[in-house]
Amino acid sequence: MSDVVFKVQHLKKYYEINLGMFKQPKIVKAVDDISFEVRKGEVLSLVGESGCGKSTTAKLLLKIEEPTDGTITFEGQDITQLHGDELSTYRSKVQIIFQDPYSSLNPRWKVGRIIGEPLTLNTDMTAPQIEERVRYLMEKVGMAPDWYDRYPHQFSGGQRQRIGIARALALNPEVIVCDEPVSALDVSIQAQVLNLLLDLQEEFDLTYVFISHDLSVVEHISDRIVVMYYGEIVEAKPVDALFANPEHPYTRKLLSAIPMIKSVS
Amino acid sequence: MSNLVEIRNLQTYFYSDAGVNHAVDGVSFEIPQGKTVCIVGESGSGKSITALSIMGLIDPPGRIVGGEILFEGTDLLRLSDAQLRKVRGRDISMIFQEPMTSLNPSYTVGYQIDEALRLHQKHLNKKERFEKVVEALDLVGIPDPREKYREYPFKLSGGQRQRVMIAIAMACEPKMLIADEPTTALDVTIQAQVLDLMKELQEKKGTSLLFITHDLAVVSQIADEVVVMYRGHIVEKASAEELFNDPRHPYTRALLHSIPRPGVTPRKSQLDTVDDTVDYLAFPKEIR
Amino acid sequence: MEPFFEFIKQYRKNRAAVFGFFIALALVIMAIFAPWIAPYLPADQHLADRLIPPMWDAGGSAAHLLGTDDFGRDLFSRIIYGSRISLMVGAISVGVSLSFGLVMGITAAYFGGKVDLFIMRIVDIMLAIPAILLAIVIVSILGPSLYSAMTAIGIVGIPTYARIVRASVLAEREKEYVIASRINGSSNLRLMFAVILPNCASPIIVQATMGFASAVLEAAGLSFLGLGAQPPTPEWGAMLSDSLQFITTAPWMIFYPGLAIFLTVLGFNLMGDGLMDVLDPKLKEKG
Amino acid sequence: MLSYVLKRLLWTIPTLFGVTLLVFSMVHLTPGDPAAAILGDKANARSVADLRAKMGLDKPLYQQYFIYINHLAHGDFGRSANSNEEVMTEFLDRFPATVELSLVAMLIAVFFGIGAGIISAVKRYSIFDYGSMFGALAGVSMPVFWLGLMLIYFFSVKLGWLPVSGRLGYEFDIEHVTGLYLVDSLIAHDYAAFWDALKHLILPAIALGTIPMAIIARMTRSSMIEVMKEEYIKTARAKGCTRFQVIFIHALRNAMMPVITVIGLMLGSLFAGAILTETTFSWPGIGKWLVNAVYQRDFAIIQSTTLIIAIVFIIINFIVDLLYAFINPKIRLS
Repeated sequence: MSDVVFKVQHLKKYYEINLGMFKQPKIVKAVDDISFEVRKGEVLSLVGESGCGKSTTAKLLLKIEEPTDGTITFEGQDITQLHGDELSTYRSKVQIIFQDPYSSLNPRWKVGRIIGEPLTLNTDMTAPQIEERVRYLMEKVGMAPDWYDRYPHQFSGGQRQRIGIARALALNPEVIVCDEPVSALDVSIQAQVLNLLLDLQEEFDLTYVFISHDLSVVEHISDRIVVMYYGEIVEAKPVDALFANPEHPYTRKLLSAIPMIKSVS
Repeated sequence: MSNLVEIRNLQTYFYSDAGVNHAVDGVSFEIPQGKTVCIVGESGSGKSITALSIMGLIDPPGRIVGGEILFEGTDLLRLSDAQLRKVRGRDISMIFQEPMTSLNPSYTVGYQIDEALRLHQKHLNKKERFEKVVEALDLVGIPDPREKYREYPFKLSGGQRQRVMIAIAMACEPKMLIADEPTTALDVTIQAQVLDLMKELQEKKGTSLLFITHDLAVVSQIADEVVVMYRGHIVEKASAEELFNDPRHPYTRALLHSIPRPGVTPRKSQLDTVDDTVDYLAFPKEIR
Repeated sequence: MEPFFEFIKQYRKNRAAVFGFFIALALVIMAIFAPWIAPYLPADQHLADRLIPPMWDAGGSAAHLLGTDDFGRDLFSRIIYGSRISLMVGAISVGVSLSFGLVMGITAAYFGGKVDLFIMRIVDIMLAIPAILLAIVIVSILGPSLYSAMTAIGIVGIPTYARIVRASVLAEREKEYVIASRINGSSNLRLMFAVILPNCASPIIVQATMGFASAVLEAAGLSFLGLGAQPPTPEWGAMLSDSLQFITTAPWMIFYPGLAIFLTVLGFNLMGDGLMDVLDPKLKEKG
Repeated sequence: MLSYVLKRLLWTIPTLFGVTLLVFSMVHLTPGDPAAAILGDKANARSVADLRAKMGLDKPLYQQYFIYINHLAHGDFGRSANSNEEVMTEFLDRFPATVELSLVAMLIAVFFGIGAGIISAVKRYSIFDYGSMFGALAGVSMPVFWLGLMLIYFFSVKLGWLPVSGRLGYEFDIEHVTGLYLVDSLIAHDYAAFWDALKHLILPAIALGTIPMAIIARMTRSSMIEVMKEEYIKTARAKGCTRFQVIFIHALRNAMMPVITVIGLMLGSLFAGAILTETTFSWPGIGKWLVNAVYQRDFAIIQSTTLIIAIVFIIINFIVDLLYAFINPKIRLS
């Protein structure tokens, strides 16, 4: 119990799609009875192709969506039951980094306000205190603190992603859900962001739930991997075991499909 | 080994109020007969503009301001519009990144393949063309090609659409196919299938392939020759083997090492990065 | 660079839009300083000076720049004073349409489901009746007057704003920065007004500018039909309608008030068009 | 496709219902007693009460509404308070004139609007593009009635080329078949009358068509430009299509979809917009009649005209949606 942060049991999320008034609504099983654990300090990756349910799982963990069935407990507490202050505490412990560095930052807000929002809403800190903390966070993610008064559109994709990371760090969270955080970036920028994520994990003792379709990235950063396929978990293993000995046919197919640079020297 | 295409000192600039963007600035390389050349680079490197320049598809405010594109010895830049149109689709064809938007939603799949034949193989009659379209669909691995002829693009999956695009491009058996990030928008398993298909077709038909991508892993799987572009310039040009075993230009090296490689890159180690503060163009170009 | 200056820089590139801005500015100046600009009061009748042509025509006099009407009223002064009415009509109608449209659009988009369905049904019903006809119906209920016309035009505009607001709120609502704000505990009201709405401002501003133009146009139309401003109000549309019978004898009575309407509407439309280029990224053309 | 049609048809029901409710409540929203209003100031209480009973105003509102709907369902649109004629008869007398004017105006608008829009999009940033787009913005800003008056002044008063007002010279007499003079005169092989009807029609049609023409031109241009940026246009060019084939086979069809919707939306408002043009040109359509009804507070006329035009409008939009679905394979085949 001690080192398990998230315990997900028989989690289901179904969506109804209306096809017209004369037809039965179609039920899409985005997540269909999955169970897994996230342990403290690890990087757990959810991998799979588009529509496999990995992003839906992220939304459920963050309480952006409510499950159709099943439970998610965070440090022993059922998160579906959280309200008010408890919910607010939960929010500050579990944060997210989004995929799209463009739509994830409010274009009308300055960087300082974007990074400071979690603090404004969830703490009693005064404006100068918040500003100080935001500048500190900016430095931590490798941005010049004097960019405090700039707008998101003045930054490149990689820098924007750093802003998103600083925002996620603001409340000193325990877990960060990274929803395809590097897949919209150029490879060279990808490496910078991955390096940063690894640094921060060490420094702040973070746990990552890392969502990606890129197995090379996943292999590099993860401790354990959960492979999803059409809403279900087909295989969950430590990374070495998975790469060395993929059991499920889909995992094998996926592994053989990933383009990997043929060994150099 | 003869070269199908030779590009010499190509310059394509874009003009705007803010100034001139030297998108492609003095690029030279060759595409040998029946081989695959990959242009690799990050966004803004000018790789797609190079491809579009070869096709003659640069629109204002962009303009090809200098250089030569020799296709079997003829400079494409000196051809009239009408002459160039005969080359496009017949001798050189092209497929694009977005399979969801690169087919016209208003016409059937068959119509769109048939159109290429109508334009370039005027000796065929309707029935012969139909058979050829069905054959083309079959060739790219679309099941039930006769039924699929009448299908509209919105009914097909992304992978199938990209197959149809390939069928359009290959319909007239061109001497060269240009593929601009053809697999980037696809899921990995589909991506692998489409790559296999392209390789297979290339071998079968002896087509030269110019493959544009940002993904070095894909390059390593498909390329014979590699051209690395950075900010409108070629920084390194080598055979795939040479490039991956012995990258010489600092930019190429940084790019290669920024990608984690399972089994090679130590897990959770810091990756090499392309340094924003370094001007990689200042290094001597490694063109072998 | 601050967004505002960047905006000005972008806007200035569109010469037609700058021209539109100056027309609108001129209109505002005319309206504010009407008593100082206009040589006469709009209702002053000089029966001795009836139907005098504009000063540059044969028989014109310097005393009446644009000539006089059949009551000997100075046309130039009436047109100057008319700008006050047009500005008021535009502002009030847009105010009515915008405030109701905004609330309806936001409510529909934010709450979705049945609320959305209900509000959008009302919008559809209003749109099922062509605008001018609906305005006439409303005027017929309230009785012909300038105020009825303004109310009618305001009401008729509501569905357009409601739709635009709804569409842009819906588009913004799903963006990740909104989700980020929600995760950090933003309340519904904060999400709606502090987070989402500022990002929907562009299409709304564009619509309001163009809506101003069409409100002026519609009000002139209703007055022309005799359903809006009543004589002797110096409203441009009403002035035209008074002058129909003089088309052969005193065409200037028709020409200038109409030109005033046209230029005003054109000015605001040019401005709206320029704003659209700068503000609405979807319509903004990339090079 | 069939389910789409049915669905679309079902959707019109609540709209129709809402329009009747709106039109019905008109009388009751009017301040004061409608019966008293009709009878004027001098009426005594008794005659007002009689009229109230006759009009059914003494019954509860919902009953009045059902009575109203029932009448409508039987084709009874009420009688004019002033002429005591059936509203429907008076309406049908005048409506063909409005339809003829609107259709010709729309024809002009569609032909020149789409034409200018395509040329502008294809020859972007050219003199033609700037000129026609400024022209289109001017067109949108044009007070129709003023444009009409200016046209009358130049072409009729100054140049004397065209008649000042009306629909047909007094010397002509055309047998009413469709009510559209252009059609009726052709049916009767009376080419002189056709020519005269056309001369009467041309100015009002131009005036009425200006705004829609401007809107269609702008719409077509932006839609074409949007479509020309699509990847499938690049595909077509990469195939070796000529410019003509790219524009007319690949771009136009997709670009027309939003334009068609707009054209449908505008047809309805053209009928209504005709009111202003008709007043300017003394065109004997429903416009002048309706405006007079407003002066005279003849609610039966206003109610029914509104309702009928709304219904026509809804039907047109329904047809347009079907047309749209037909050219859009995604809807047609689902």
